[in-house]
Amino acid sequence: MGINWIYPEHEVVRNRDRCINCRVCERQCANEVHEYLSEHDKMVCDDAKCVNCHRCVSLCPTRALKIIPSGNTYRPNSNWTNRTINELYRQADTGGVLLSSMGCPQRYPVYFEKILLNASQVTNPSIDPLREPMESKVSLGARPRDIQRDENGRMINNLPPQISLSMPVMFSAMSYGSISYNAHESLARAAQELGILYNTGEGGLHEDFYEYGANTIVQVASGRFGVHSAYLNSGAAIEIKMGQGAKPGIGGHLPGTKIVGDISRTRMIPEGSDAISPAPHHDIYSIEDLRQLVYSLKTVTGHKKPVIVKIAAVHNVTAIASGIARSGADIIAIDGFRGGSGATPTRIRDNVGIPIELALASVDQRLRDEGIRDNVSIIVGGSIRSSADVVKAVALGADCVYIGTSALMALGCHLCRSCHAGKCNWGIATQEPQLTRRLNPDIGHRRLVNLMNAWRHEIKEMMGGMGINSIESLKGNRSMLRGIGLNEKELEILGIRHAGE
Amino acid sequence: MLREGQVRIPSGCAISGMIDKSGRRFCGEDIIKSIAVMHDRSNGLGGGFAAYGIYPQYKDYYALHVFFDSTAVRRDCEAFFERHFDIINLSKIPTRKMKEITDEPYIWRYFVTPLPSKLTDSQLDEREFVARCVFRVNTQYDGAYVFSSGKNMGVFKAVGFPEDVGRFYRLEEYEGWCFTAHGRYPTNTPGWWGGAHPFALLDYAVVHNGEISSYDANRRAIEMYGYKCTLQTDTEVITYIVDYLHRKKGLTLPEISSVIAAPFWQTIQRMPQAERETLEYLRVMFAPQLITGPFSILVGHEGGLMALNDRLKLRSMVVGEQGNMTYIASEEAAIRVIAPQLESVWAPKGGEPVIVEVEHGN
Amino acid sequence: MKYVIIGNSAAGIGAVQGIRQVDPHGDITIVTHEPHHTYSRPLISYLLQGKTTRDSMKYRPDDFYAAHNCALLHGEVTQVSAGQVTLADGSTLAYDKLLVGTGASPVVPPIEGLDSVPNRFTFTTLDDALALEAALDPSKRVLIIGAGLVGLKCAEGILKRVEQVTVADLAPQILPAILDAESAAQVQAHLESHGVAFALGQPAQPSNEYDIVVLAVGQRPNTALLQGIAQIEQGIVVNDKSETTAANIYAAGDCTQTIDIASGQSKVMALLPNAFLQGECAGINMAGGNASFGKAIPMNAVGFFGLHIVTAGNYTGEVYTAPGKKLFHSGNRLNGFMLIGDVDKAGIYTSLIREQTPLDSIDFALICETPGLMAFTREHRQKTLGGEPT
Amino acid sequence: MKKIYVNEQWCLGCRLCEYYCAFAGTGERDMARALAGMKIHPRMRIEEKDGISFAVSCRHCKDALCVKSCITGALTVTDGMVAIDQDRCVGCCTCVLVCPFGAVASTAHGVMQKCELCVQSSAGTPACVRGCPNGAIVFEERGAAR
Repeated sequence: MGINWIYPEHEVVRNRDRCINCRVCERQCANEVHEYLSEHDKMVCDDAKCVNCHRCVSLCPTRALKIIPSGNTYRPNSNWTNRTINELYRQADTGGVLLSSMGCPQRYPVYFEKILLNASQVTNPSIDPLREPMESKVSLGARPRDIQRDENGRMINNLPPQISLSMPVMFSAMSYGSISYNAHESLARAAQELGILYNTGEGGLHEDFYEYGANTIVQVASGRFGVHSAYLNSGAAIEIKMGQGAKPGIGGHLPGTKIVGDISRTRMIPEGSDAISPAPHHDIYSIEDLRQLVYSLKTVTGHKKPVIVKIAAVHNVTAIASGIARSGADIIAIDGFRGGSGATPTRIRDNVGIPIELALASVDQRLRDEGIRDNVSIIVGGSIRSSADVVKAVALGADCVYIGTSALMALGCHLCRSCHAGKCNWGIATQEPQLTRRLNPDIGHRRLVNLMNAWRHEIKEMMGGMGINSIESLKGNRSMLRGIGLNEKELEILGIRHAGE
Repeated sequence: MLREGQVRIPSGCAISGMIDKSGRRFCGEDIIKSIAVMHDRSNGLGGGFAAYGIYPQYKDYYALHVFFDSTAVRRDCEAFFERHFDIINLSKIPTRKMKEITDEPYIWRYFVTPLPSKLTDSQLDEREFVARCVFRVNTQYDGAYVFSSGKNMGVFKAVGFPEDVGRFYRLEEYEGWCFTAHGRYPTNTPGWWGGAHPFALLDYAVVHNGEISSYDANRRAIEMYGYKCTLQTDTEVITYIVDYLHRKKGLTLPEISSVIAAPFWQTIQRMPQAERETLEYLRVMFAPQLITGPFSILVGHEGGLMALNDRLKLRSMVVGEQGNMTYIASEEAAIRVIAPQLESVWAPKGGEPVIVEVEHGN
Repeated sequence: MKYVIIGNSAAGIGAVQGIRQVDPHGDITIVTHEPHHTYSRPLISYLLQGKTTRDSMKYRPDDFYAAHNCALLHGEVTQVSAGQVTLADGSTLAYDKLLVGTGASPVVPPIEGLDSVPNRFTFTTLDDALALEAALDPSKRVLIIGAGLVGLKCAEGILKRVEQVTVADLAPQILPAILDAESAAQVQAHLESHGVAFALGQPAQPSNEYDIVVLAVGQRPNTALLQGIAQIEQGIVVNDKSETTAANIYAAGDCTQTIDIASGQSKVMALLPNAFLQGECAGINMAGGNASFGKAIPMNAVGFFGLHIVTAGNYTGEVYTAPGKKLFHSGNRLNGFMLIGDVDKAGIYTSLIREQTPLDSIDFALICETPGLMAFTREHRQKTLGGEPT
Repeated sequence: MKKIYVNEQWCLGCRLCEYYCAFAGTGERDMARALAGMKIHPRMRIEEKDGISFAVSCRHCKDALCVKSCITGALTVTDGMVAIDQDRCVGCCTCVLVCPFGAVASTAHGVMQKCELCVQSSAGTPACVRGCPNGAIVFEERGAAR
């Protein structure tokens, strides 16, 4: 066996008093952590295989299982942490780039947690959403500068194509391939029921889901997988993916083992071939090239669909956003560095990009300063974890948010961050039929609908508390925000005052 | 303490307004009486009036009412006016010495018209030119503040109770076809004359009772269109929104009320198609101009007077009619005190505008 | 409508339930010569064994007759004629529709030496069982003549209550009607291990070694009432609607013979489930409904001292053999099976026979190994497990 | 009437239904205490082979052969549900012989048992349905009422 360089991170603890040897854990673990020894009538586990996805913990009918940090440690060192050391050993072993999944788990500031909301007291009344109308409806798209009237003085609807949403939340891009058919179906059905949109991601659109077109954003990424005229025309909007918060500057990579059957057909690439999206779009090396693609896509779709340009939040995001706002795009989506991914190089995930809160605040202000905020709507993503995050994002200036990780968590994701291994025990980030069937879209879509309904209720409660009864009066309403524990520079970028001021 | 413009100051208030739609001019005595009834709705930290039709002899000139903190700034400011306007007349605004009104600044009035060469060079229309000049003074001349800039109208305001402010400015000596008044109950201001209401830009003068919760959304949106919210008050931002929608975007007053106190989506869904489509369009097109939170406002302008409540009607507002006269006030008592006999009295619903157009030429 | 039902056992009860599904109001009279609430005849051995009680062995609850609005008349029908039956006391009962559910009676053949045993019983009715029970005593030695179901169940029922039980039969094996020799030997060994003695392959020899003899050599359908009125072979011949050849007269249960779909032959299949089903079918048709009892097959479920035996169909064709299991099939159909010991899910085999399921439509190799729905197609399961069952 | 239906597509073969079913009959509050060290005899049973699995329990047939065949009258249909009175059952296995689904089976103590939709439970929904993690077993109205 040689040298065992890395001790397991987690330990599966089985309470023998509670275990009834039902073997559910054994049957449910695709990583084969659990095993029943019939000759001893007892369950055993191999901690080294455990990814801490909690499938066994969640399904154990007697709560006989828990997973804890193994506690094994190198000699404590604030510089060389256990994680750093283990990663180094792993690379010395394999010579490879470290791969991870989901969003950045490192200890960077979470600005949403340093922003507090306002509420009405005395001088104006808070509004009870259970008794008064409370509007969460949002329209995304560009607004023209001027109204036009016909010869009778009636206003002409000169609005460019819009996306109408029941609430300012959408499901962000997650490709068919990186997640399962059932996960896609759950998202599509939930979006339809909720009156919001989901996003195909860069893997094309399975023919079964064309029926959800009115609730679908079809994505065009650098690999152009699954992109054709019918696809572009099938959705309610088109998104050009320039970047992703979890991996700014690089493209996607779906291993050939996941390119099977319908996925290969949907992506229009041969079975078993790796789906590698180039880092840049090779027809977009500058902003004017982007403008051409925007207009190409508008032409293909008869100027009936808004075009979204999605970028990762990087250092000069304001200037990039300004360019996009003048490119003919209708909507800018900005993905913060905590955004998720089905597979991303660890170093990039953990070191590239900036927090979405800062990117949003500066982009919103920059576009206003330039007088072009009406040219585009702004969608932000990159770890929107609760309705409070939504409210804060909207008050900072977002028109809408994207949720990816939160949506997957509603479907069962436990953030084990091993999507790239393809053995998702929750049936989400896998294509193995035995695993994908674990996600029943009847349940999945219901849980998504529940989550969004809960958030909508909470958003309305918070709005009502502020005396606001329509989401547009919250948008960019930064006086409703106060910082806590932030320095002057941070407050300046966020455009908010400190609590107590 | 921070004053208006340095911090956002909410306030409760009293408002009153009256208009003769025939254009007949009447003196300012009644509006003082009316607002005095609602003494308890103010706290002595601000009162003011807007009066329309008071300068018939100068009706083609912009009447600039200006506060100066010092003679020095007045001289600088006048130099600015000289560079941009032809000043037809200038004078101190007549006031009456009163123990209730103290710390008054220098209060001057200028009747002006833009210098044709400057106006042509600016490539702006005349009103925009005037508005920009007002912004420049108010943002760049510390200690100078233009608080009234319309034609044939004027704003008179001060720190004090409104009835005292009316006497101070000798309002009873003016005659106009429309007056509005405001008594202020700010919750955290030391009292600054410029911060009193009405707030006016060109001929738009707004008095407002309420505290809008959409303030910063409205402010940040309107600032993108060249406005500078120097006071951080609701009335200021509402005035700019009205100016923007009416003067710059060409919306009618009913359309404006459908923007700033938009019907709820659920109400719109039940409407006939044509009406529904118009309202849907307005809500999307002018979403940032929706005002939420309590307000009752009176918008005076050269064409008449509009009264509007927020869509939930979170502030009181009563309308009375008698002959050609329409009276609007926070309380019915403030109407009855000057017009005990009324043909009709009602409280408009939230979001339902009351629009009185004046017949000019009478 | 007037209905008369002769017999108060499974066939008669089935007929009442059948009639009431169609006709809630017609007059129903059940005539029985037994002075008991309806009870289950197969339970008499369990009664002696103490596994049930007089009360628990009632085939239907106490309120059955009231709930089904029918009259129970204790008496013996002596004559059936068109439109009426005559009772032993000379009274008559008019009927529009008549069901004959007279059952079967034990055969009592002449056997040498029988007279030497002081207590002689048959073992069919509750009265038989009560009479036998009265004679039981731990000192008694019992000879049971007949190693069929009745004889062996009787043996099990009384074994613990007497000194010794010997079962005799001319045949060389037990349960010759339902088991082959190999399986029979297995069951016999099990019975012997519990203390039952056997004297097989020879004429029974009753003698004064025995205190009690129980005659269980077979049954004969009670057909006398319809003699000369309807067609009778071994039993009363009925069609799949339970109609006899006589107008308005139906018959069901042990007194009849009908088509066994497993073999295609008309035969007496004297077993309680068939009696009920046939009676119910008759009842529905008597009341003007339309029912068919076309899926009759011989089948048996029986257990001795915890060893279960279930069999069905007939034993022709190729044989699949596994420990405790024999499946007989030919022509793409399952003909019959016998299971000893593990009888779990046996009904899946039974349904293959009853439904005449083509074996190439299922995974026959799998189902031989394990009876289960797994051997069927997903579509079939979709219907059975996800749809409305019939 | 609400019945248990099986969506084979979503069955994971985890067998939680079997354990929740077995637990439901015990009257214990804690499954660990109720089932530790025991061989379970669930009324709902999983069939599993080559990645296919599904749960089987009584279908509550309209024309229930088991009820009609029962020699004791222990099996009855009440409000569309096939119930068994274990006090009357003598364990003859006739119901096993006729049930086309294999849904009736022996208990440890000789008499028969079958799914009775947990009607005794106050939960309103059968234990297997509540215990199924993937909606493979549902309790609902389906098809035309018969």
